[in-house]
Amino acid sequence: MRKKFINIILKRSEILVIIILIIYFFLMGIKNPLFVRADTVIRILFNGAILSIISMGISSVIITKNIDVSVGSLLGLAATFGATYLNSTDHPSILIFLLITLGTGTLGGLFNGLGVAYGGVSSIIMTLGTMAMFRGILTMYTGGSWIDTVPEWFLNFSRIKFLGLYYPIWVMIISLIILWIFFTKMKWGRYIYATGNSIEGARLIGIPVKMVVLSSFVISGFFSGLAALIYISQIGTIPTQAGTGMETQAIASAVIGGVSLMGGTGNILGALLGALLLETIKYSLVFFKVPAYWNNVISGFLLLFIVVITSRIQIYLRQEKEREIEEALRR
Amino acid sequence: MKKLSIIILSILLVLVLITSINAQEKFKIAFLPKIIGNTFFEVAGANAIKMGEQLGVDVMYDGPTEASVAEQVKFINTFVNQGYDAIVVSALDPKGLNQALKRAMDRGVKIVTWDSDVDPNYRTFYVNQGTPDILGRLLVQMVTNQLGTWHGKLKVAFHYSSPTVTDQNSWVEYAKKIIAEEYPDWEIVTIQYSDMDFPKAVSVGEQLLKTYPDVNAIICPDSTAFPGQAKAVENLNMIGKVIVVGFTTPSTIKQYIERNTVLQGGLWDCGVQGAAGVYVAYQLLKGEKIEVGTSFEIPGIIGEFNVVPNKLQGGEMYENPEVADRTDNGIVLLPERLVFTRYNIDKYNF
Amino acid sequence: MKKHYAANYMNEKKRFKNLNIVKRKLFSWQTTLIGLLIVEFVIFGSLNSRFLNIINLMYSVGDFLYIAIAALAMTCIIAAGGIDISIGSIMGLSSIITGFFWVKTSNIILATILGLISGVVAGTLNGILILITQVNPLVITLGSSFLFSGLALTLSGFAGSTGFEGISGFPDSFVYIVNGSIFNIPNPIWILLILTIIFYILLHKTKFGRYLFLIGMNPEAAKYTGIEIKKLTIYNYAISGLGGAIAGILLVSYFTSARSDLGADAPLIVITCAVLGGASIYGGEGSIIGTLLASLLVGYLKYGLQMINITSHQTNVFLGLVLILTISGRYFWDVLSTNYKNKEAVKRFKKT
Amino acid sequence: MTNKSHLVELKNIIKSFVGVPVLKDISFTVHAKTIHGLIGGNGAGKSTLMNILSGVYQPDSGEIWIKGNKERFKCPADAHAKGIYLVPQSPSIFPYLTIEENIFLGMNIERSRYSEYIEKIKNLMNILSCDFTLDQIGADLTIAKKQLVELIKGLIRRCDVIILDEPTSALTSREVDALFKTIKQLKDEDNMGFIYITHRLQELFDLVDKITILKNGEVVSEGFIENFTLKDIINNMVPKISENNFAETEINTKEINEKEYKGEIEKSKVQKIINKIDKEDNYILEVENLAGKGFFDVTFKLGRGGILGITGVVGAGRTEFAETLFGIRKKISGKVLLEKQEININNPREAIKHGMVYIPEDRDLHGVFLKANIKENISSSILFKIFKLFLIEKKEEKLAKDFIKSLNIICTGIDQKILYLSGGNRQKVVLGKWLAVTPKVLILDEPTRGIDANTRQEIYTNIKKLAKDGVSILLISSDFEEILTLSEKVVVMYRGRTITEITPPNITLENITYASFGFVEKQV
Repeated sequence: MRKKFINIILKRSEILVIIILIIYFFLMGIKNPLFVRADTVIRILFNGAILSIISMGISSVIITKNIDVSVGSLLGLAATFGATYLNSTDHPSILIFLLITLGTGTLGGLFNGLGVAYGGVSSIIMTLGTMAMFRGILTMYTGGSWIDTVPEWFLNFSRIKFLGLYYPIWVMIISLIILWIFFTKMKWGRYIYATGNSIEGARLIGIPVKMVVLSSFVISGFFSGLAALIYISQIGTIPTQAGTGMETQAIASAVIGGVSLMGGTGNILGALLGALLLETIKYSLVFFKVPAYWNNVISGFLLLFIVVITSRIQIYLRQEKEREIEEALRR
Repeated sequence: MKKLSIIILSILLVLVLITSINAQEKFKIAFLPKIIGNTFFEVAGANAIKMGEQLGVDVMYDGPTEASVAEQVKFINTFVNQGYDAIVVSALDPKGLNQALKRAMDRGVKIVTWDSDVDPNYRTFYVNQGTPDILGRLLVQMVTNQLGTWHGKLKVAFHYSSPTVTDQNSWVEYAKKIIAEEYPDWEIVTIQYSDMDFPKAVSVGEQLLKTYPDVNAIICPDSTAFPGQAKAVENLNMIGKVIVVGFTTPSTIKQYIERNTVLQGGLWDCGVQGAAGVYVAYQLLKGEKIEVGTSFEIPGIIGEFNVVPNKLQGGEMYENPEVADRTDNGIVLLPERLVFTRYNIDKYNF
Repeated sequence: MKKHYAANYMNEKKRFKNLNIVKRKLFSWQTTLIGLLIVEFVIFGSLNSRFLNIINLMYSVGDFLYIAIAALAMTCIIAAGGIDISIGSIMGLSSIITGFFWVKTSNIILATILGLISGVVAGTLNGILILITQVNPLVITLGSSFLFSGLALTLSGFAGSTGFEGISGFPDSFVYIVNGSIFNIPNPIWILLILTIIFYILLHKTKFGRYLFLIGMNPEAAKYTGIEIKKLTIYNYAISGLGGAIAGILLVSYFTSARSDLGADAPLIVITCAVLGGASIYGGEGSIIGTLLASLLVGYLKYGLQMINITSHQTNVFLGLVLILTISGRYFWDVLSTNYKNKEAVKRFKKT
Repeated sequence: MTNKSHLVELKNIIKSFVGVPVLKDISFTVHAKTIHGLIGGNGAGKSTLMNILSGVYQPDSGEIWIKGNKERFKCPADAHAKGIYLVPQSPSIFPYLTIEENIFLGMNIERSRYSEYIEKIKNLMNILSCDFTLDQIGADLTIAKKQLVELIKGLIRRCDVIILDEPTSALTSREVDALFKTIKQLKDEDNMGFIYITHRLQELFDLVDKITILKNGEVVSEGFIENFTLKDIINNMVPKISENNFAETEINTKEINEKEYKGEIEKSKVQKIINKIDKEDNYILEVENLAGKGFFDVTFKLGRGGILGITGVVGAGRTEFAETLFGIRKKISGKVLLEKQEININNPREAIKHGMVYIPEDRDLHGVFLKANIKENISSSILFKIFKLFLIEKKEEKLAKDFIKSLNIICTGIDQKILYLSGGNRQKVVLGKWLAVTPKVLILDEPTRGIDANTRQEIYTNIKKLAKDGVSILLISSDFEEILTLSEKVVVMYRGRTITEITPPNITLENITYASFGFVEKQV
């Protein structure tokens, strides 16, 4: 029983995140009962949809042992292009809108991927460069002003409920399912893991590693575009700084959820839960009812504390497992 | 490497051809915002450039992409090195620019501030949207306007960008003072910050409403916090249950006014402010006197600009006897502050 | 026949050796950076003659001094396979602590020392957390950056009514540190020069620096070689914290105002400088001279673009493009030159 | 010219790295139903040639013909499509994928035939007596098991030509036998061709049909195995140039003693060893009932200047024990006495200070810094001893030069990166790195794994010389021949315990084999 438990948690690190989430809600409930309500959970899911989608997308890059810090800028760029189109005509076509928003994301990802896979630029440099470029293109395009209006009918999209959940939450869930199938059941998903595990090994067994790396950036870019879609309908105003700082949060979410920056391991559900954990912390700060200039201290402390706790538990469990094996051998 | 340098060279040449308009013997004025890519500053910048054309001077609008004092100092230094005759700046830090401005003044560059001021010793005039007293009162007034004849207990919260932002802080300080003195029944329940981050403003706004469910009015003197708080009210379906007022551009708040989430929002005409900044700098360059205690008009702009002594702004920096009552160094007040409602919002296009 | 072969082999060996030396001297990344710097000066100089004003060029070092200093410290971290996102927050924290104790004690030397100590403490905390959690430093330092910047903000509120908006009123001697000059050369240049030499010796000429490289290349092998990774990692992050603190305090001196958000924009540009200077994000590579050159390159590039009236939006696109093209060009150049050499070898071989 | 029965024909291949020629006009043909041995010394170009055949590298000049058609391989996938598969020397099993996923990765098979393949894999696993399951993840396997998986990966793909690069270096003799049987069976049944690269030259006579010998990027000899004797092969492989250049070095390839190859120990030598062991008092290292992770009870005594072999099958806990002794892992119980003093070692630094060093099994991962140069590698172990704060370049360079010379490391200079050295030379660098600290006790873990015969002999000679100079050596190896060749006393481990100690004249292949499978009573 105990052994099984250890094995499960070690294999599925996201379970630990769920446990922490539950404990966090419990402790917050003691601190401020107003926090623990079904509505809060829905608000967290709703507000966290953007970050979760980005961090799921970025995971595909991290699994290949690369990194993508341009996702925040790309989100801003895609949202700007999409919203500009919505405002440009009286009867915008949904199809063209999707094409523009998702297409911007995908093309941005493609550019990153080409640079990394075929241009010999390490991913951190490439995406640092495109991060500045995308943001620059955005501000040049808008001339620096915000996009303040989005057609009312489109704003209402984010308020559409289906089975009690808002549509951004459904987009998040469907993305999760699609990516889950992609990564666990499909050949190409395996290739992404294999490439992250060992790029040389993957090449040797005939995996087209350059294409795999390229595709992972395209996926990340596509999901930035998808997040931009939600951003437009959920926020309704696209400032030129849209998405700033999203990249570090997305990377942190993925890592908290068990996606290793050393590549080849971790899964999409973990990344999603990691993002939700971050969002939960962000969404609980006001509930502490302390002077707000303490909030950054609290969130930094909580993040570090959770990282320390999870890693210590993992290390402990791994040792326990080794001990079990030891005992089995002794017998 | 050769190839690369050719590429760099050609790109540069193209960019230079596009951007550099080289005019001789005109005054060159640099118009420096806190941050570029924000509607408020872009509108001011556009009007500043327009005023430049009207006056026949070159106006350069550029500034940092991140709200960083270091970046702003860099800009001031470069403008000085480029040989600009005057710099019109909205300071990110009341003291952080001192050394850079001092160096500029030593080189004969005229300094005018607008929107956010620096130590009066390091500039000549400050084109002010209104003293903290005026703007703090405006914030409170926008709340009382919506109360009608009702008097009694009221729970108020503040939500703005960050305690490090000087002007927003000063307005909030005065608003608090006014509340304490004139509305003793009101209670300030919390002050929250959202760091000029839109999603964060929405999230903080929602949390504020949920943590303090009985809050009656939220005052948001920040261009991001204001629409963010309005969005939060809509997200939680609390339209009409809570008063949201604040400062932001009319285009940003328009949609919320249309949906009745927000009834009143305030600002001053930042375009006029930008234009006035350039105008004042131009007058200084021409050597024409602007004297404290007088007033002047700017062609094409309605209203009178009063020039008042520094001490009116209040605070240690302004009450310093060296600058408090000088006649050649003071504050230029904008003629009017604006309050947007659903009836007049369509008049403003910024 | 066999003797002939042996001679041939030796010749090839020699040729290879010579080739290596020439290659290292002529085509090293640092030489490329110097070349780029020259190209930059030539282009900007021809577009705007004011750019080459030597006094302006010297004074503008002060504008990116803090980036360069942090990049030097970051090079040590990256060489050892780590990363420190919190270096910007450490700048803010140390500047506030300096300001806070200046306000409270009116002793600027004490305040400065406490500011430096706070940086070391913050860095040490990073190091300890990275060791006990075994989590990637990116995540740890991201978390600690929130913590440090939050602490700085909170602390600045305790320094007086306007503390949040910046603590000022520093004595002239302190302001002089960055704003003064010695022998007509502005102090930032002296400071950068001295710190570069110190970091150069630290990373390239001491046992400590060598250990950092070895850890960065292969931490497992380092463990098997008896290198005390834990101790060195903590020292390394402490040094990085100290670097951040120095940069932060110099910013205070430069602006004459201590703010909690000083340096908040630094981390990415600092990492860019270190990596452009030749440090490998996967550890084991890095060069102090390269980082210095890259910092100058990026700093003057921004300055120059501004001088020729290119706006910040365009500068961003341009900077990104230059970064990508430089690195990609380096890669393709390597590939092409290797191919060329191999072709030559085939020719040589077919001749004999 | 070309013939359909020629599965693979490489014509006039030339390949250089950074302008240094590695393959000089090589032509090489593999026929169907043939096992073709490809041998050659360090840096002879075997691996490069096979990497070209399998699409990893592209030749600078020359042609590849497959079954009579000219082909160009841009990447390994192209080679796979034409029926060529390379089983690499160092296994590249993906640590976070299951074994099943690992095996199927990169294969294109229909879902309906999936179970059929699973059946085949299980069959192969049975034949090779694998003790792992398909749903374990790669990270759980030891290096030997990973190699078995690599083999299965190769064998399951019905290719025309399978290249086996040193497949037996981590296998036990029983597994080797099974492997050979399988290969021969496949060759006959499926018309396959094999290219077999090995450093264990005796294997050739049991397995291959033809051999090709490479030296310095050229084919020096080719033909049916029947026409060769072991001596011929070795003579062909020895690079003569070393005589000119390294005549002054003490340790020289000339010392190769062919008799040692056959594992025979001269009688006079045995007598000498017995004499040495008799000096009871002279123990330098005594280990009593040591237990730790992966081993439970290890006891032995190592004499000063002696060579003690520790062997056993894979999984016996040898490496775990050695790492504990060196302070990398924590001990649970037991005593370690160094020069009669009980010592407690908690980390490698302490072990080094006590004069005990360990040359790890996984050379590239634990032994060397691939991105560093020779100088930096050699000095890495001793920096803390010879430098206070600042590095003194001259001192460091001299150290490196001394060891390059005395160990005959073939390189372009002290600044060459380890990455560009062959496996054998890397191992010499590791050896140099540890000899630099002038150890009292040298623990060697699989010192010659994946190393060609020449370098292996050099290393053997070095080991013997070191022992003669008074360094006590703990030799851990799964290569029984190696144990036989070098050891003066053998301790056999079985399931985490030392179960027996074999002393001359009982050190025979038979005794060691029996003991390592737990049959102690067979030993007389």
